[in-house]
Amino acid sequence: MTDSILMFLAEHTAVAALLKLVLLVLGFVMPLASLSTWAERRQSAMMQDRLGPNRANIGPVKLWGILHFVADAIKMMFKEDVVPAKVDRFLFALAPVMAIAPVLITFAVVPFGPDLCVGQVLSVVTDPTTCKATIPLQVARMDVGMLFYFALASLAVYGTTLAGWASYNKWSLLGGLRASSQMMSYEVCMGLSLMGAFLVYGSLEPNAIVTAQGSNILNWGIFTQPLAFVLFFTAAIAETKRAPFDLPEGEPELIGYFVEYSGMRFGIFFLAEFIETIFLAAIVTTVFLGGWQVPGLDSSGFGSFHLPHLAVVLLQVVVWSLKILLLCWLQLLIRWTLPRFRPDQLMRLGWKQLLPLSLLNIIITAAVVLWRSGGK
Amino acid sequence: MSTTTQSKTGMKKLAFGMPTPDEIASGGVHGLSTRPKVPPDLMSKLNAAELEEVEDIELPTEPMTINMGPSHPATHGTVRIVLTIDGETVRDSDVQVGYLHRCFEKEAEHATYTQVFPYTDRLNYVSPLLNNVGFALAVEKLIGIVDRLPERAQYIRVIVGEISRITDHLTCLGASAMEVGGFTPFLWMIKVREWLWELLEELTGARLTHSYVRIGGVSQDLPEHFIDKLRATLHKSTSVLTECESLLVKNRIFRDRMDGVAAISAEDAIGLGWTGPCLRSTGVPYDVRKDHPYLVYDRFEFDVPVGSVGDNYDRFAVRLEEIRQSMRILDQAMTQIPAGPVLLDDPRVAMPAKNAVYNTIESMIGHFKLIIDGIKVPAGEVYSYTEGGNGELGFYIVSDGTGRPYRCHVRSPSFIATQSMSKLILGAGIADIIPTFGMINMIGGECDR
Amino acid sequence: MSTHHAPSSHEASSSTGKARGKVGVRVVGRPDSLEQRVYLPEVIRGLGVTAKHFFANLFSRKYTVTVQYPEEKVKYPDRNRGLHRLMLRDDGQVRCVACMLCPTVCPAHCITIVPEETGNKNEKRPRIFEIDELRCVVCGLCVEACPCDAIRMDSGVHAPAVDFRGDAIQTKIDMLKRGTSSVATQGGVGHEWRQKQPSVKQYDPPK
Amino acid sequence: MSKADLDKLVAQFPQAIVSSHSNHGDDTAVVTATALKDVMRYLRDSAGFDFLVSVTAVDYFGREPRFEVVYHLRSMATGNRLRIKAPVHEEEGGPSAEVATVCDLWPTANWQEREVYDMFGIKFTDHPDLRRILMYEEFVGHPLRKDYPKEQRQPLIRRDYSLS
Amino acid sequence: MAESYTTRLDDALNWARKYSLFTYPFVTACCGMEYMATAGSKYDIARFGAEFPRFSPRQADLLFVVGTITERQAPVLHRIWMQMAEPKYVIAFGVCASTGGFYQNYNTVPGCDQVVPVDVYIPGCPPRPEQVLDGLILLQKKIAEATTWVQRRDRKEVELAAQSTDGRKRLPVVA
Repeated sequence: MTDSILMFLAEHTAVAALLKLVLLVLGFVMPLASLSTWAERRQSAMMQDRLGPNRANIGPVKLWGILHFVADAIKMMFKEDVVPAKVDRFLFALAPVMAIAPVLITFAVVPFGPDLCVGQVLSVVTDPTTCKATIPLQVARMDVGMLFYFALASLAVYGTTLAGWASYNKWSLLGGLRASSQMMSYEVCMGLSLMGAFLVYGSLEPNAIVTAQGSNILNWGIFTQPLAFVLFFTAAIAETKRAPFDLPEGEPELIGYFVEYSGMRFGIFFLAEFIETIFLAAIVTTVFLGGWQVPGLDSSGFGSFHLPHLAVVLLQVVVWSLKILLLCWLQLLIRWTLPRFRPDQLMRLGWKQLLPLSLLNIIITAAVVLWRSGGK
Repeated sequence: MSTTTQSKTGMKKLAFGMPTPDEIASGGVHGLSTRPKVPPDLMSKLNAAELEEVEDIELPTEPMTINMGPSHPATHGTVRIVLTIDGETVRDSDVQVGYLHRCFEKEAEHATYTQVFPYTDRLNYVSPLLNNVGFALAVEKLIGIVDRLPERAQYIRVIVGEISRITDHLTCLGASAMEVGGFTPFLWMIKVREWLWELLEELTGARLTHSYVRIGGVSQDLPEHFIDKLRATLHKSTSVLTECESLLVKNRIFRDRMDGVAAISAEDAIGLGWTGPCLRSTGVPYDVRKDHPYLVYDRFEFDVPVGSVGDNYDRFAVRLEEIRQSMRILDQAMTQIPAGPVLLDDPRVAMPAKNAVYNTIESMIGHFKLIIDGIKVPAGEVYSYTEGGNGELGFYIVSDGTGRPYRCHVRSPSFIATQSMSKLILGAGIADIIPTFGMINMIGGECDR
Repeated sequence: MSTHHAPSSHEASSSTGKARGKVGVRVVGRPDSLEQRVYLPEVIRGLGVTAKHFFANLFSRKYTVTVQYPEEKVKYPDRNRGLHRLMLRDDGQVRCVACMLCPTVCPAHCITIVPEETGNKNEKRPRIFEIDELRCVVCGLCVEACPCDAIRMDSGVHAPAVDFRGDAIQTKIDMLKRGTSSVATQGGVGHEWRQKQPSVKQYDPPK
Repeated sequence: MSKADLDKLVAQFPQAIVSSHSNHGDDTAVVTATALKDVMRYLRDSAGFDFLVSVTAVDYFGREPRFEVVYHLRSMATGNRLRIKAPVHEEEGGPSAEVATVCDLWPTANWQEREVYDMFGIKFTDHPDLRRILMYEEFVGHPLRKDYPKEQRQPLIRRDYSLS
Repeated sequence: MAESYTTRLDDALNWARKYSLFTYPFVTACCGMEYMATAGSKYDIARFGAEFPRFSPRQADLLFVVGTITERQAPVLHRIWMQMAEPKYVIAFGVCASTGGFYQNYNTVPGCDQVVPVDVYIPGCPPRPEQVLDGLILLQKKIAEATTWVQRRDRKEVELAAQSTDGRKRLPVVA
């Protein structure tokens, strides 16, 4: 029964992709994004020696304050949706969608697990290439995966810029301008810093990069490309517009490009930011932390300790989630520790410091790759 | 650039969809009619090189007038800054204060000298006890009892004043840290402030608006174990301060935000009437506590921290160091404090003891006279100055011999410092306004009075 | 931080008699090292400090200072100025003799007293004694001014938040409920009243 | 601070100084409003009083001249202080109804003089930007004058929410 | 039947609104120091889900009027209240915001309820954080009991009229 369903899915990739997308987005990303709003509140509270939200209750159930984000969501949905006079109504409505859609779409290229061998889920699989049919645990596997990501990520900038422009508010316009200049500048650096990893692993396809990293932890991107890891992580945080790069928002300065948005439209911007952090964590995991790879775990199990295929896959998916959680935690830690940059300093950092460094990284990587391949 | 100039220079090459200069001038384009007009005198403010640059560019940029405040998250008090910006560069600004004008001076004319104390609490509401002390010293100077103040009262005034100074600087530093994005150090500093407030509450009965000092001394003696608790609290606070320092002073991002921003020379600062930490940041070691030692400040050893550049970082570091120096003063004051009365024993200024009021008719009559008529202060005028949280806090009091001040003027350091904001932020970015404003530490109550 | 003592030019004597002391000047440092210049080491150190707080608070609440207010309460110090209360005589009558000192001294004019005759021609008593807590600035001058220990603010409770402006008015009855008898013929039991009168009605905040 | 400075000033401007005293240790010189600018310039440039501490005014209602503008000066070098007072009449056009600004000598006087103008209605000639500072433009009258009632409000908006 | 559904929905909504109060701190004066203290680590207003200060009135639910409102400030406050999206609540924080306190003079508004409708008044000058939290709990209680915003306003006036005869002194309700 299970096998036939899996077989059906392996054959009808479109259905499978839809299913995976639903699973990934509704089952993982959205809950995690909502939870991370809670985590942010609780974690920042812990860092600041306080307790954070803990009082919302349904009857005796309090769940350490998790219910607060439920309350936030319900409240926002039913809050009055103010559309100020003189705004460009179409763009004003379009902007939140433009902000959230690209980030959700880009999850399509993120591999969240190895290929599932259809028909052998309960037995030990030593060589996954011998499977007769596989379901990749990745929504869309395309050769230009990372380029796809960059293309879509650069679309996200329209959301913020449009929001700033359409709001008919000078502060939001300034915020939108800051956002567009910041995101465009840092995209360059992001792309270039990943170039080294592409050279090392010889592919643009995320799953191929993960597979190439293998279960040997020393072969992971963070060790083969340590400089690129720091550069990419920095640039990508800048791309998510979170502190210390939250200039478009810059709470005490500009208040943000979404200053005129209320209710759920604001909620979407709010959520998009958190989804972006998760997505950033997913990309960093894929390229630098071995994706779904578990140290020492091959497709047959830990060395001579064999595990059924399903257990291996599950373990890998769980470890993948844990890596993402860790990175989200790290981002929150950074967000609540560091002060904010100034726009000109941000540009200086991006163009004059990160960009040359990432070029240097490419040159060094290329030289090493050339040397190791014996000049062939 | 004014719109007329645009059409004169004949810039035809406009991007698609951009309004033409004529349209801008007539306001005919949809959505542009409410655009603020460029201040006509802006052209005269640009120098020749900038003017050329403006005329050379292909796409015309229009300076934008934008309102910062009066309800803006970064303005400590309430202030409105009308900015003319070009991109994010401030070309011109008009700082408007007065949103918190609560008429202290008028209220003081209608209150007895004792009733003024609650009002002084709310002048610089971050360090109320320093204002209390300043006002009390002014009235005492006018009555002529400054030299007869009980020694213990003088020490207590020093102690509470320095605690207040610490809380003032903590709030200022914490708030500026928050405004550049460091929310965590802000809350840690507020935590320390909370410890100090708890101590002050034990002593005075209120957390923030203490109304503790009285003419001729202070209203209550130190409670039991106050000194020990203060010692312990200061000890705890030091470690938190060190942590905050490691997050801010040594952090490159924070330094980038503060270093070299809004620097000012000592001459300019003196011309602008700066005092306190702001003046000291420019390297002038002027501190009223050293310059004109009131109370018992001449008995303590402490240094006056000064800066070298006069930028925001110096103002930050001077305040941070002043917290340490205040702790040093507190240490010495706690060991030196003698026993004795805390209120001058003079029926003309000090209320009689409660027991005496309850049981003797003379005290009862004196009590009634003091409450209903107030303290009779001899006619005359006096200017007395102390070191407040933000600088020289002066009270100019004119008395006509009755129990109420005829005129009570406050020389408020923040008011005087705030007027230099326009000068400081000229040419800076919008992002620089916030730390600059934070380090000027404009406190609405004191600035607008 | 480097310290140097600048040559003091401030040695003239002031007219108040106290000599202007030599100014010990300390130039604040501008720490600047390579480590700081490259951002990363200090950033990581900063993260370490906050992470330390995070884990310490997560596992042992080591630094956490939060008081969960409606459930946990901090005891206010004895001198705390809270809600007003009117003290009682031995016979349970209000001590106030309507001498009008407290309305006179109150800078906010929040006290209303309407006196009435008691039958004893030497003194009066308040028929209405009301304090508008929404006007009271908690300065404590009324307590200081009271010549017969009738009004105090040491009830140890704070004024409750209200949703009608009128609810904030404390009437004579309200304040008498919180009052205790003053055992002295004129004075009071002093600041230890709390120990002697444990059964003070505590304000119960809304849950 | 230092009586010598005051004596020197009196000797320098015998006509301009109306009176002087040193009560409570505050050296004070009363200067005619017309001569104020010269005295201030001399004090700043020649006598070393380079720091203008504060500018304020007092309304002696019922007395002629009605107002007194009060300046406090300090010397950064010696720490000496000096108070200069200039009597000002109320009526416009009368003798010394206005007083010259000292903004050009000390930039700090700018806002303080605006405040005096706002609160007392005393005009400062040649002031670059004499507007109200603490009160709003629509405000009529000068609140710190003794004849302005303390509680006379001049609201800017209608208040119709008192019901709730 | 339909009514019971709407009641359930209202309950859920009110529950959500109660625990998700984004505040707009209209901080003008001294009370701001106690506002900081309330938001600070010791009292931690975040426990009630009210820690997000949204400095855009569009996104705020709760307007904290913290400190003295002067005549010059009153139009600003009114405008900010107008910009807020429904449902919106107002807390007058401290005596200056509630009644003007001891500032009874030419430039202070005697209570911000002359400019915006106020739901909860917090006494104290400035209020202790405990008092602020009391006020917040009271507001939460009011939100939980309310059916809709408009009905709540009406009910308040009815109650006010009914209670004005119970012998206790009431402030005049008409300006």
